[in-house]
Amino acid sequence: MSGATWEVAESCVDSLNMELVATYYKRLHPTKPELAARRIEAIGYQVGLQLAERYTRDRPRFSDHLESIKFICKDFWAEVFKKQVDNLKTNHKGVFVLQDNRFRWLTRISVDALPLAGAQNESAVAANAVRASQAAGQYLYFPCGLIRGALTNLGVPCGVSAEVTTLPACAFVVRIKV
Amino acid sequence: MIVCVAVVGHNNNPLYLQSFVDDDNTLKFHYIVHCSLDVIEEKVSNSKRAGVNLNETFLGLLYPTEDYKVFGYMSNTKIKFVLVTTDHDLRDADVRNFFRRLHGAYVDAASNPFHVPGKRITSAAFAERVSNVVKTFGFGAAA
Amino acid sequence: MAEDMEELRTPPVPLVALVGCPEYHGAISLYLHREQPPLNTLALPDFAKLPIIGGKERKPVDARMPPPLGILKADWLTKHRTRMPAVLAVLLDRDQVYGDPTQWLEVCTNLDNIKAVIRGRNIKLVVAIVQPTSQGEVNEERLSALRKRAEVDAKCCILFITHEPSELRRSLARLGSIMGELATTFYREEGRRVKLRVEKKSYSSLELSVRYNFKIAVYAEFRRDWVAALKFYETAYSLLQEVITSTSMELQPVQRVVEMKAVAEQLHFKISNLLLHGGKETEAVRWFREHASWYKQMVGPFEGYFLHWAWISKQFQVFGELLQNRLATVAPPAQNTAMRGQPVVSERELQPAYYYHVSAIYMVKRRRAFQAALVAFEAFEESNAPDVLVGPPEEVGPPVYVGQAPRLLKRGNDNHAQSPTETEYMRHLILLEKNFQHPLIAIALLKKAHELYQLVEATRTAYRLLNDMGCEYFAAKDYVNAMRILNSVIGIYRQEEWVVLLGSTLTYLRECARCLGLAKEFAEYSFELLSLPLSATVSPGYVSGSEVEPFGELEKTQLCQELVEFLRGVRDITSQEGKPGMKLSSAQPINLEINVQSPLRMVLSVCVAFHNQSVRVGKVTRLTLSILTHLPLPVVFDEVEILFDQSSCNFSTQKNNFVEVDQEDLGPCSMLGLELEPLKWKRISIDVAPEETGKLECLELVARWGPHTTIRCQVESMGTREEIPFWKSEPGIDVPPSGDPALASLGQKLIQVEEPEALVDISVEASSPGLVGEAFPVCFTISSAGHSIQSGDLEVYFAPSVNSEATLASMSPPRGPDLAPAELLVRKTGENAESIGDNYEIFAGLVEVPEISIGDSWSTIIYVRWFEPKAVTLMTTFVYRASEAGMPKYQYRLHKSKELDCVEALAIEHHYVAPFRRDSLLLGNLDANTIGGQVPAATLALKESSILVVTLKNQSSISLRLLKIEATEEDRSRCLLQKSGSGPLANDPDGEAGGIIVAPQEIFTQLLWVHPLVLSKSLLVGTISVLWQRTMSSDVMPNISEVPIQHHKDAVDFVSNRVPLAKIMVESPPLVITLDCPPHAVLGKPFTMTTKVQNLTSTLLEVAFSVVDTASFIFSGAHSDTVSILPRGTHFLSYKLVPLFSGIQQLPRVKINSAWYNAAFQPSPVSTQIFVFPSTRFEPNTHSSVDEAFGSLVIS
Amino acid sequence: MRASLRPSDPAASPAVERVNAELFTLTYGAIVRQLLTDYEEIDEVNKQLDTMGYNIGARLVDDFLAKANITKCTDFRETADVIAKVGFKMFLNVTATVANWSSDNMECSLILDDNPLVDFVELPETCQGLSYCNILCGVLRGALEMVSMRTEVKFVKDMLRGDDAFEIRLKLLEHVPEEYPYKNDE
Repeated sequence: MSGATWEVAESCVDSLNMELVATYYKRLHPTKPELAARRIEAIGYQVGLQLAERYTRDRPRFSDHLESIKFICKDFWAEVFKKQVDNLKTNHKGVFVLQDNRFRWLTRISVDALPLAGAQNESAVAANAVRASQAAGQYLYFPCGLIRGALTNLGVPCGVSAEVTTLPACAFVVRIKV
Repeated sequence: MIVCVAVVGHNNNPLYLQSFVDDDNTLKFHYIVHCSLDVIEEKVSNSKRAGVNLNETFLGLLYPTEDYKVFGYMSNTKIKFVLVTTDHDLRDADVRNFFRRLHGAYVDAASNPFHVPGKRITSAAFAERVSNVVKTFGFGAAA
Repeated sequence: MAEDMEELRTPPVPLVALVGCPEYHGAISLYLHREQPPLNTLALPDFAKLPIIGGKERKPVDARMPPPLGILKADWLTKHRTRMPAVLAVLLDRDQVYGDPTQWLEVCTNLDNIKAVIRGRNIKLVVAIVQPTSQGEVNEERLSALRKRAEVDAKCCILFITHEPSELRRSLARLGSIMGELATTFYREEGRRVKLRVEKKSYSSLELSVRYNFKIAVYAEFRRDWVAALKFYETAYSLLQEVITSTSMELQPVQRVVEMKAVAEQLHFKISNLLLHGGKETEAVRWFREHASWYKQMVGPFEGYFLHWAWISKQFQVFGELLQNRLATVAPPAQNTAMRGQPVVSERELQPAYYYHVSAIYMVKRRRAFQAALVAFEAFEESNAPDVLVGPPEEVGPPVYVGQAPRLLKRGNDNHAQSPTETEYMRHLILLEKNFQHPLIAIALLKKAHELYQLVEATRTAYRLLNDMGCEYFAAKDYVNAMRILNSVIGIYRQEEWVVLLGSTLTYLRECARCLGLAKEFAEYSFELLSLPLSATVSPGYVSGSEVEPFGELEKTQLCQELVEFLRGVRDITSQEGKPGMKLSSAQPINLEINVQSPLRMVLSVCVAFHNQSVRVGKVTRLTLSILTHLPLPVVFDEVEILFDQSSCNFSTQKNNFVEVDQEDLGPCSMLGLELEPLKWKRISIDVAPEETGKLECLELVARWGPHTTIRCQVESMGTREEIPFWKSEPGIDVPPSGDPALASLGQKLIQVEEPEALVDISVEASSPGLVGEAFPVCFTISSAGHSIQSGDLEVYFAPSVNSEATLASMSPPRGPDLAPAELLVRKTGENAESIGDNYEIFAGLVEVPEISIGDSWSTIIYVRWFEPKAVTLMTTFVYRASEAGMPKYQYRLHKSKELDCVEALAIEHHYVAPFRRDSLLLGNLDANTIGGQVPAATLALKESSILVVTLKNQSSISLRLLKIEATEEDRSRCLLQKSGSGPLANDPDGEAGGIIVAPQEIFTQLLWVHPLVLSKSLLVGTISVLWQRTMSSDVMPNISEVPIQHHKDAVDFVSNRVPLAKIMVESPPLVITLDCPPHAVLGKPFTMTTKVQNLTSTLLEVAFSVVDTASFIFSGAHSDTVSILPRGTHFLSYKLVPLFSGIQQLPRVKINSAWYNAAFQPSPVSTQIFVFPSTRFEPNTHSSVDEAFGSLVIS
Repeated sequence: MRASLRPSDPAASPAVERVNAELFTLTYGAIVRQLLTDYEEIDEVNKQLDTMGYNIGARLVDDFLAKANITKCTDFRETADVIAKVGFKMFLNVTATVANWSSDNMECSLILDDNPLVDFVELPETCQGLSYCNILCGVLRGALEMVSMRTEVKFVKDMLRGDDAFEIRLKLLEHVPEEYPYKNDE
């Protein structure tokens, strides 16, 4: 048997992610958010390693870092987030910015995690936006780990961080370790 | 006949090496596989230099030893797979297919949450699958 | 290079023969040799030698012929290259040809002989008529007769001109070309002839067809027809394979097997040679691959195995060499030039190194097979039997056929009979092989391969070759080299974690060390070997004989026990045969160092964690060690020590107690040794108490086995523990020490040792501010809170002031601007107390503090004496040793500082005033303004008594007791100075409670007389000295009362301030006016006021005076007048006055004007006032003190 | 009731988005492993997994009822069927069979012969005590509590431990129709 053909409801994945965040931020390390973040990132990292292994089988080896990153932006993203990265920027010094204007997992986190609904006046909206992007931040450590794991396994050692601009858009910054 | 199958990590450390001959001295296979890493490196760097065969994962015949033929395959994640066989006329397709299935087995083994990446593969299921792949070697793309 | 192949290496060169006119042979053969293609020449000096080139008559082959006794005739090729010419050139002298009949006859007979010789072999014939010049008539019919005789056509009958260079050259060319042409035809015909046979299949045996194809190929080579040659060699080759397959090799006698392989070798050699020279490297490789793999199975019978491997090994070596030579000339071919269907040739196979390596591998096989064969051989054979195949040439002849054994000539004349028996043959070979240095050959091959592989940076392969080399050295019992080489190999296997390979190499190294009797190396290799993470399935070997045999867990544990016993010194390890066994002794102890990077870390790795980040010196802190071994079975160390940088903390299981963390309930145990389970962290806790401040670091763990073995293992911090650098990829190898997660995550091997906290208080008390000049007491109190003080020193000094580095220590040097503003004093002790006025002495800087038991306190007082009102900071350091149970004597150290302020106690001022109602005309005063600049010094009249007023102001914040004010004249003969009689100060300062109290800000005034005796512009009068002390009131210094040694009243000490008086001017006044009038008046009561004007000069002075009347009085007398006063005379002006008002009233003022001195003056207003009582009732009946004083002073 | 089940056949319901199970499987695996390293003893991990499941179940149940448009089922038997036939199908794309009813109909087993969670998984000897799929128990417990059934759920058979199937034992403790249980995912 192999998981390749198996399909599950996407809500499984979503609720698992949400619960993961809840577990580490609220239950295990309520006082140490950075510790929770590190754990979640580690989980993502392991999954990233494994996915890279799976998704790249039967395909020619990438000849350079850029190819690997493109792979992440296209195929990997498509597999995991059901779309491709909208925009890839680089400074040609080992920093890549992967911009996703509608990051699926941010669109699908439940309302209680992101209380954006019905905030009328400006301040409330702003406040919400802040709280929202903070909350969103918690949900981005896992994908950061995913990306780092995948790239690392493809021979691109790097650090990955995420920036929420305006939900559900967000950008992942990949810094290749030299 | 396949006499040895090996999986080598991206640090060129052996992840899995199994011989399929009764001869209890597997030492020589370790030597053969280890040396084959040189050839793999040569081939990879060559194909880099002159973009020939566009980084195919299948590296073909690495070299014959006094008794065997050694074939190689390198995944995108720098995992090397080595096949040692006694046969002298092998169908290229068979070898490719073999490696594809071996790689598949490895991928699943690596997907075991309890497998620590980069560590030697101790999974029984993997061994099981590999010997299965070895058994059905050459019978088309069986199983 | 295999020498027996020489003649095959280069293509054969056609051979021609010359006969007749030998004098030209040299030139001709030289020319022919230079021809392209060259011809080799066989020169026959005379016709008698002709038979040499003749062979035996060929008998026609037929099917009934028995199969030949061999495949290829051993000498056939040689024959054709050296003795069997293709063309024979006959040189006939012109004179003979055209000579008289007898000569002609001789020619004819020669020709006939020649024909007879060459007929059977259809050697081509060329006739050359040698003549010096091209001139001379030609006898046609003689010539044709000659042709007919020689049976050659015209073009084969040429002229050979010898004496005309150009002609000579032409003739040579003619000769050369015709001969070359004929040679080619010869070989073609020969070839055809043989081919015809093959086609006709007019014979039975395959062997023959091999032979024939071989011949055809050779003939083709003579013609330089490479393609054809290759084709027929290949046919021969495959036919030979048929021959072999038709018979089963195993059943064949060794001789036969050897022969066939020899032939195959020749054929293949030819083929690969041709292919390589044809630039078909990949072709050649493919051929070789087939060749090798096909013949590999053709092992032959057991006793001949080693021959087989020898042969294979040779195949690889030879081909490698061919390839290398080829590649030396041309660039290596592009890889994978394989066309469809053909098997791919890997890059390795195009590298000669590959073949050398494989050749070496087979060389090893050969060695092993031979050893086996030898055993069998010696078992069955009587070893001293002679080798019949070595003997003098008349007994032992060379083989007739390629690859066959030498013939024993004495056994009949038939080849069959002559070939030796199988046993004889084997014995021969084995005896030969015995002297063969397999390892050395193998090593040579490996070296070659190693160099080549290094060139292409095939690192691992190169290392493998080194490894094999090492093993061969080992086989050759050259342990030193073996060890040297193998040592260079293990690195890569460690690094890339090829545990099995490392295991095997280590096994060899261990054996080397054993054989060389190197105990330490032996131990190290054994340890590393034993601690390798080898699963039972793949395991390293132990060496038996010269081979590595794998071994299992059982052997492993045995080996481990053996090792431990060896290290304990209770067993010695058998060393190389002949040498004595290894045994540990105090002479050669073993000391193994294990640091973090050492591979032996698998044997013992230790990480430690202090339970605290820091500890106070002398206090006990706990340290937990986790110790791990990967040895396969439990080990017990006889003693384990743990060493620290503070050796006082060193720990030993022999001496100290420790706690086994995993069974704390057992409490502290002190077993002598320490037992470690394989792969299980042993955690023990020990307590240490550092004795010095700074840091305490756990350095290493020293484990002992027996008297001679120590293992020193560097420890590392549990928190920052880096994982074992080896076997990262081995699951379950690097298990971090579990247990207390806090320790695991931040336990360190180094901690800070802090000073102990001193349980002692110091208080410094003083009632700042102090006063300049006084001995200002400062009280130091030391009270022990926690521990009793054994002995201590209290050091007191001034904090260095910012402006000067001069350390203001207690020793205060004579004062200078930048020096101490104060000094430290102590009260003189008892006996010399009364010696001098000051009962203090300079403070030595240090006070010894007596023993103080807990709770008690002790104080001392030290005095500060200021020289100037300047604040100082008093520092004090208290150094002491505490006596505390179970604590090392540690020096404690306390610091305290106190800011002390200081002020000037008294402000002392003074000024002079003239005597009451007596003024002198002092010209100095008059023209005072004329004296420029500075304030004019007071001017006093000569021999007149003036008054000195001294005022003291208390500037301090406390009231002072004035004890004494003294006036000291500078010089009695010049000026008198004297306290005015009844001062408020008692004249005895030491009197009980003498002196008066001056409250803060209060001013005290003292009057004195000054009586200058000499004229002077500036006269030193003297000095005033003031003695005072602070009034000791309890509020000033509360604590002092408690102080034992202190201040009872008799020991009063005082301060004296000395003030020099300002200088004065003294002059003698010409006039003195004295006002005489009662001290007071009563309203309405008249009284008399007299103004005396004395002329002190010796001249008559005219003086004008005038009186200004006032409203207060009415008076009688002249208002103004001018009188002349006689020298030394006195003039009286008297007035009667009646006061009109009471109170202080201004008397009418008399103004005196001396025209002579052009000076006018009058008494000061102050002196011309009077008090008027309203009535007599108030009038006091006392006398004017002024009068008395005056009276008492009058000097007449 | 049966009628209410038909339209909820997930194949028919477009409401349910499906994704490749790999990500799900691997993520879950990684979480379990991380928990194992975070906690010393395995029972803690089992408990955590159960808690996570509980919260998920509590959250998912409405979604489920909506998509499967099931009118709240009243009795335990039907509920069990819905879970087995619809629930597992909809979410994990496997069908469970309900079996081993206790005489009082308060207990039954859900039997799965496959399960995406355990794809690739091989339990090392060191964590034998681990109930790898324990999260499922939590999910069921949470979901049922939302429909006011307090239950006790645990694995009694686990293929990872060599059993022939996965068997989840479902035990109804009490059925409190109108009480809204405390929702504890804050």
